Amino acid sequence: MLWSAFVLGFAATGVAPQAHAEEAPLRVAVTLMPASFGDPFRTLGVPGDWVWRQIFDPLTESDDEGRIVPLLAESFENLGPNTWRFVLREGVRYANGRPFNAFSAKEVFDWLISDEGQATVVGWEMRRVSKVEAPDARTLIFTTWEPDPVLPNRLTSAMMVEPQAWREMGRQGFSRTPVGTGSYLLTDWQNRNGAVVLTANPYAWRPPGISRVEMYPLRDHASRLQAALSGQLDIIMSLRPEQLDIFRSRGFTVHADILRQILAFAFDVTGHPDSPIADVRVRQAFNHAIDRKAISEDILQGFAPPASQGSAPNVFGHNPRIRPYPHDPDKARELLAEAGYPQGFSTQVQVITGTYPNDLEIFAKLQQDLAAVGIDMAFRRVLFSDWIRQYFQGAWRTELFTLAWNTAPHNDALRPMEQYSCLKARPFFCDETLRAGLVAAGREMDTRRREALLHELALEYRRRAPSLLLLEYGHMWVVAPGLSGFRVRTRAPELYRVERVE
Amino acid sequence: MSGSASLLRIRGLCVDFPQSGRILHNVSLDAAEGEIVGLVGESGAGKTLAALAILGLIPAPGHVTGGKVFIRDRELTKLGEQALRPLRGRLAGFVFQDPLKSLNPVRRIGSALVESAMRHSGLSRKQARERAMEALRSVELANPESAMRAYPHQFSGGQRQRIMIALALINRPPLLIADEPTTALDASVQSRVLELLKRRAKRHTLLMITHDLALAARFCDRLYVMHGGRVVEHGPARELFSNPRHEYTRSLLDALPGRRTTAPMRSKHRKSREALAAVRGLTVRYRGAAQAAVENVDFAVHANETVCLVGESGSGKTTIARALAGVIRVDPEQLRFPSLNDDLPGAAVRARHLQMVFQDPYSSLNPRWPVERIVGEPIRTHRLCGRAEQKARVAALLGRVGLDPKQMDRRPAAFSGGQRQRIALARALAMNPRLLLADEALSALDIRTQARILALLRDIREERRLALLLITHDLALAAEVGDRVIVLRRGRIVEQGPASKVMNAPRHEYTRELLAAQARWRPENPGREGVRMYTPRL
Amino acid sequence: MTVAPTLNRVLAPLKASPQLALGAAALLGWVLLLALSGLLQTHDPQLGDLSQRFAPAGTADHLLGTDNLGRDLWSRVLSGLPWSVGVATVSCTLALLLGGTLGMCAAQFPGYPRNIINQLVDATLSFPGLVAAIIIVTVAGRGFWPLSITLGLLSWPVFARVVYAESLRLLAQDYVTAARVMAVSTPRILLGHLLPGLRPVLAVVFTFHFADMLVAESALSFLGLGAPLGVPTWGALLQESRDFLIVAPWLMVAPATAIALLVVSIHLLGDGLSALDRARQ
Amino acid sequence: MILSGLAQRLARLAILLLGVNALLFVALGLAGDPALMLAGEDPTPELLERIRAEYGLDLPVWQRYLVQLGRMAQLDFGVSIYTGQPALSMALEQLPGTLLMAVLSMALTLITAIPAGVWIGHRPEAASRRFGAALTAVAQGIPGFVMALVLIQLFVVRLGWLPSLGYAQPAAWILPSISLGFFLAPKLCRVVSAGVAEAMQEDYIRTARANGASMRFILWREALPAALPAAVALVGTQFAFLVSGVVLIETLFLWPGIGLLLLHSAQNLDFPVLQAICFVVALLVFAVNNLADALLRLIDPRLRPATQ
Repeated sequence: MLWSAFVLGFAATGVAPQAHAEEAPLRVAVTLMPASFGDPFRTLGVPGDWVWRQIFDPLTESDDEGRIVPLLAESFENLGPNTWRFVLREGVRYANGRPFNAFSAKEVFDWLISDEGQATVVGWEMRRVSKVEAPDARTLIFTTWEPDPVLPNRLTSAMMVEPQAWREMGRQGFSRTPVGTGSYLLTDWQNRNGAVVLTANPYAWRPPGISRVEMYPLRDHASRLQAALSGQLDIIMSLRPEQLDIFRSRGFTVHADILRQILAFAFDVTGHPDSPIADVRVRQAFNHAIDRKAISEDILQGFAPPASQGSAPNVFGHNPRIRPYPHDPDKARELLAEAGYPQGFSTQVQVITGTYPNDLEIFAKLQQDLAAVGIDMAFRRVLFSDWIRQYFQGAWRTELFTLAWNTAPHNDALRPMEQYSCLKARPFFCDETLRAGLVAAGREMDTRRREALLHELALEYRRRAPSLLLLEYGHMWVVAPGLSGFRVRTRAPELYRVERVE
Repeated sequence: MSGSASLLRIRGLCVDFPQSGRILHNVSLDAAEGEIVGLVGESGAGKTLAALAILGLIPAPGHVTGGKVFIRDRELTKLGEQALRPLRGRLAGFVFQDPLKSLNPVRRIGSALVESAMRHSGLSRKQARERAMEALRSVELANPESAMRAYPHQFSGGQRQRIMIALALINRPPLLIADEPTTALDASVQSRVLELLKRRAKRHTLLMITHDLALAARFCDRLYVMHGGRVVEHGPARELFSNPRHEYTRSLLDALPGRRTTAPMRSKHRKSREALAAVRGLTVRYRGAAQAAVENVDFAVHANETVCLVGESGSGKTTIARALAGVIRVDPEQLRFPSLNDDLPGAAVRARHLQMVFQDPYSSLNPRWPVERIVGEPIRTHRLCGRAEQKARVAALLGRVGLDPKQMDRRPAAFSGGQRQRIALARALAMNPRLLLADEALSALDIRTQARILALLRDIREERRLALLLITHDLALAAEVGDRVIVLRRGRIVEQGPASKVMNAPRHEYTRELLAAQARWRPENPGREGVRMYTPRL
Repeated sequence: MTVAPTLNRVLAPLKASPQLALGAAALLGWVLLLALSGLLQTHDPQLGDLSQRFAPAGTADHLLGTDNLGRDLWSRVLSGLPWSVGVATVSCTLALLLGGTLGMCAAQFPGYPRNIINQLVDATLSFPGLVAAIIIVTVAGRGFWPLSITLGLLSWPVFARVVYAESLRLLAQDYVTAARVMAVSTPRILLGHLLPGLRPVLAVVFTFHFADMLVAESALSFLGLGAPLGVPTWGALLQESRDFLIVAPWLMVAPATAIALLVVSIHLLGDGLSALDRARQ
Repeated sequence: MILSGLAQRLARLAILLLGVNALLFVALGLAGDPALMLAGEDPTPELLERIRAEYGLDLPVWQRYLVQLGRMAQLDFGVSIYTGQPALSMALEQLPGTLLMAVLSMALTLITAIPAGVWIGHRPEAASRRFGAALTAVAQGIPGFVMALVLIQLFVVRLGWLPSLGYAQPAAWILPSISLGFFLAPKLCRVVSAGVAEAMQEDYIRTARANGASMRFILWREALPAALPAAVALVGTQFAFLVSGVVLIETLFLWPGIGLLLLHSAQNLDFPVLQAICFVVALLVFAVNNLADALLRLIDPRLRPATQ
């Protein structure tokens, strides 16, 4: 009886109308908050982009087809192998009212190429830039040490912070109260529901349709599902295929896109030279043993196609002529026998769970497929923090580990290839014969020649099978009824476009 | 009986408990206005139950199955709980045995008194406060104002019992029921509380429940003797005491110290000068205690003698016993065993020299062990005989203390308190000690059992030429059995000497006080006027 | 001794307390289930049939239904039992040995040993066990032994405190004093008087603690910090089920019920034991 | 006496914090070179050296430990490895949520468990009370986090009545506090009922009855106050356990509090934040224990130092 009185009491207060009837906020569930809060230079891509792209804008962005297009710039062109000119948009202001122009942008880039800036991830991206000049308020000239064909791509992650606030508050202070040119202004990093609160930037050059946004960092699929079911969310990012029907039945619109990442396990060849995986035939056998099509269709309901190479189809340098390894257990067994392991062997893989949809199902299926050709693969779960330590130290405890081929944010096939190469300070896969091609592709300024080089490299990589390729990343999200205009670019939701419709 | 009208009438009262059947059989009792009526019997006789039944206070599963209770001709037994509740405390007030347990430890004295007064008399809080103060003054409690704000644990036992009396009397009931009101108190306090009760009883009828026949005989006008849930005999106190008709009453009287039919305890064997244990300047201070538990105590126990260590609770008796037994470590200079070769005996040597019997018969035997193992423990520990003989040895010991050796595979729970003390005695005897320490070994027992165990002790000490150090709070017992008496007070010896001398011509004031307190209730001259008969010589 | 009296001695308390009898019966059921868990599994708990995903409970061939990989839930719940019970057993035993020894030491040796042990007990008990467990397991890694040892090391004060208090009480009993007067050696007193005296209390505490450890294990597994990947402990099953709250509610119901039933049966036994202990005194 | 008691408790707190601190320090050492973590991908040797010098990582282990202890004595727990924010302020930011949940569930626990305990303890042998007691025993057997899952399934997923995210709306308080109530309420109920049942057997209840007190009065004014010290002591000693529950319930209800931060920091091996969390939690438990002790002294006069 008392329990029910308690419940009723609270229910009553819950139902009571709020004193200040405000416009209902747009409630968006994402997976994580950026670790560095509002400091957009410490990490790249998701999860930072979830928030940063609401409050900051870069000079360029990539469109739906993967082309790099201007954003805060109006146009850009290549003046020579080592020089780029950007013409900036007029009339843009920061959220504190100060104007955005070439001078403020130069200040940001100068910091990024400074010693301090070079220690940041985004600054490191700018390492080929030798100097940035602003001859007038609209023009920005980049000079590079060596040819950098993907400089506009790199600029997609260089957020234009307000340089004076950045200077005055220091990195740490700025990270709590960031100021940018984005459509929203960050007002609270954590409200009582744990959400980041964004309100419309009064000076926004792209004013938002809904002036208030609550962004919920909800780590795992279960949390997002649960919160969605409790009716507290309008847009939910990163769902699992089997959850979609629930949302369809509740009137949500379901969206899906293919991300520019490839789910794969890397072989630590450098660290395990005496292991079977040091033999290319064994690595190929792995790739032949698994049934990507079944995984894609049965487990992911077709939302993530089988991967053929380290890049997805809408990425520059993707080679459309390469097909995924066919599922051929006989061939796999044959290769294993040739390599001297007719009875198979056992091995281990470190995986991070809970980030990729249906990862556990995929792993279970992989285990079965590999067992069928005699490879006994044990899955060891690691925390991301543990994984990143091993990654930084270049010392892997197991022969295989999770490593996505990630073309974000450049949208260029070269970047992940460099990961799988001797160019890395602590490489796990180092084939000297590939070095020349990689270096050439990194400097080739002619687009068509560069594409050809990348196609060639993709073929080389396929032959050497440095990883067990699985699927192209699928990404599913849902939008509540009554909302329109929402779209995702580069995995970042464009919230300013969302509007309520009756 | 002074012939005044009957206040309390109980007729044919029967009480049943579902599990144990009938506990009270056909109890009838009368108490006239202003009379003091005693209800006497050993524990378990049903005295308390009979008193509780008067106002329907029998604990839960029990219930009245027959008989009637009247107070001032009002029949109470036919009233329900609702009707009885307002009468409780108003028709009769209760004083219970243990004042510490009978007062709620987390409530202030004042609140208990005031609530009780308000409940019955419809007084305002202020009036009730006045009434409570008055009640506290009437029980001669010093500083009633601050007592109202205090909690029970802040008072001494005697003060608490006064508060209980105040609580019982606050609604001015005609009947006061006192259930063993002084049993939990020290002798000196006892007499003062009794005197208070007696003074209060002039305005009330008093029903006094006690196991102490001697006290009842002196205190009460009339006595009812209960045994096994029945009233076996009743009559005027003096008459009943001098001329008991029922066999049970007689056996109770015969077990009284000084009237026991058993021969005295003093040994027939020649006293010897051989000291078995000598205590010299013994001082024990417990960690964190402000005062020493025992300070500068000197005495010796010689072969073949019975020494009684007498004192009230907290006087350091048990500490001395424990020091002697080696349970508490003391400076070897302070404790010697001259008859042993070594001044500082090893534990095993000491153990064979000196053994101990404890007060609480329930905690002195391991409840998980069968008797054979308990009595055999010293035999096994010291390999006193072979494994094969052990059983026979235990059987012999049990036989000696008057138990059936066939019961040796039973556990202690199967035995009564007296039997357990016999088992404990058998265990102590297994070591064949020369000195036996009995720490209040008789005080937890009923008076008749006490007498029997005392007789057994006497026989055994004669037979084995044991020296006995008897620790007790009971002066009468000490006078009866001791060769020498040592009187302790707050850890110091105030007086020691031959029993007859200490008892008949006490030199120390404290001893006189103790003797006086006890003598007031000695049975020689029963009767009400006896209260003022003994004047201690100063 | 013949069988009948022994049997009688075992059965007598069961007859006296229906609660204890019920608890013992339930426990017997669990022990049987544990012993036969291999035999009773109708399917391989790790191998699923992807064509049989999310078969609801009661489906022919799948008593409790199947999960997202088409694995048989009944078999998975069963195969999780030995792991959970094993962790609880090891951690409880470790806590018992450690806490019991230290508790007895604290009671037997006043002064510094007692102070140090008691301070340690109080300090450990005043820190949330789960918080400590999360941190230690994160660092020490997952797996049967790290988890069991962590839980044991974090929970010994529970035993130490009870053993200390009970030992103090027992050591103050006159029969222990009598034994000292009889010059019985300290080890003999500890073994002969103290240990048997502690047994009833230890049985009660062990029982309840066992239940606590089961819950702790499942809580940690639920947080993803207990069992390694792929071991279908109940906590892990519960965590997995959260992804399918709507699609397959049976995935949550089965392990939740299993945990609750097991813990309740153990509590029943513990209540029975403590009632028995109280009745004895 | 109070003072020495407090000193003893402070000493105990210090032992605890030192223990936790040492543990985390060792853990940090086991987890590998922190400089590599701080330096990011493919660092140059010079950069590593610079970071080591900056964070004092080039010192010998014992010196590093002492330096860290000294910093902590000034409440400087360093910055989070993961976010770069000051660790202590990260922990403190989460405190209000945790406190709210603790207070809510404690209130719920008290207003349910005490009346229920009194009701059962009054006449434990009666059939209805036995049923109540059995229900309590079963409730005690259901782990709080399992209960939370069931409640979510029922009220959030099936019925859609209540939210299960955060604590901005009071409606979102209901399920978490009920779930967390399961950690303590059944235990408290049993302690109260046992205490009341025991008190009802005491002599002073007989005194009260003999003075004509009504059953209601006896239960609430005589038996309950006598049973209350045990209940308060339980709440005091079990608060640490309740905090364990908070971690689970916060995780389940996505309640932004210390528990959620703890779990995330553990997953990120973010040792400075873990240190700060342990510090805050230990202090919280310390405060509640002392509060319970003070309360205990207030309601049980026997525990107060003698004034006379």
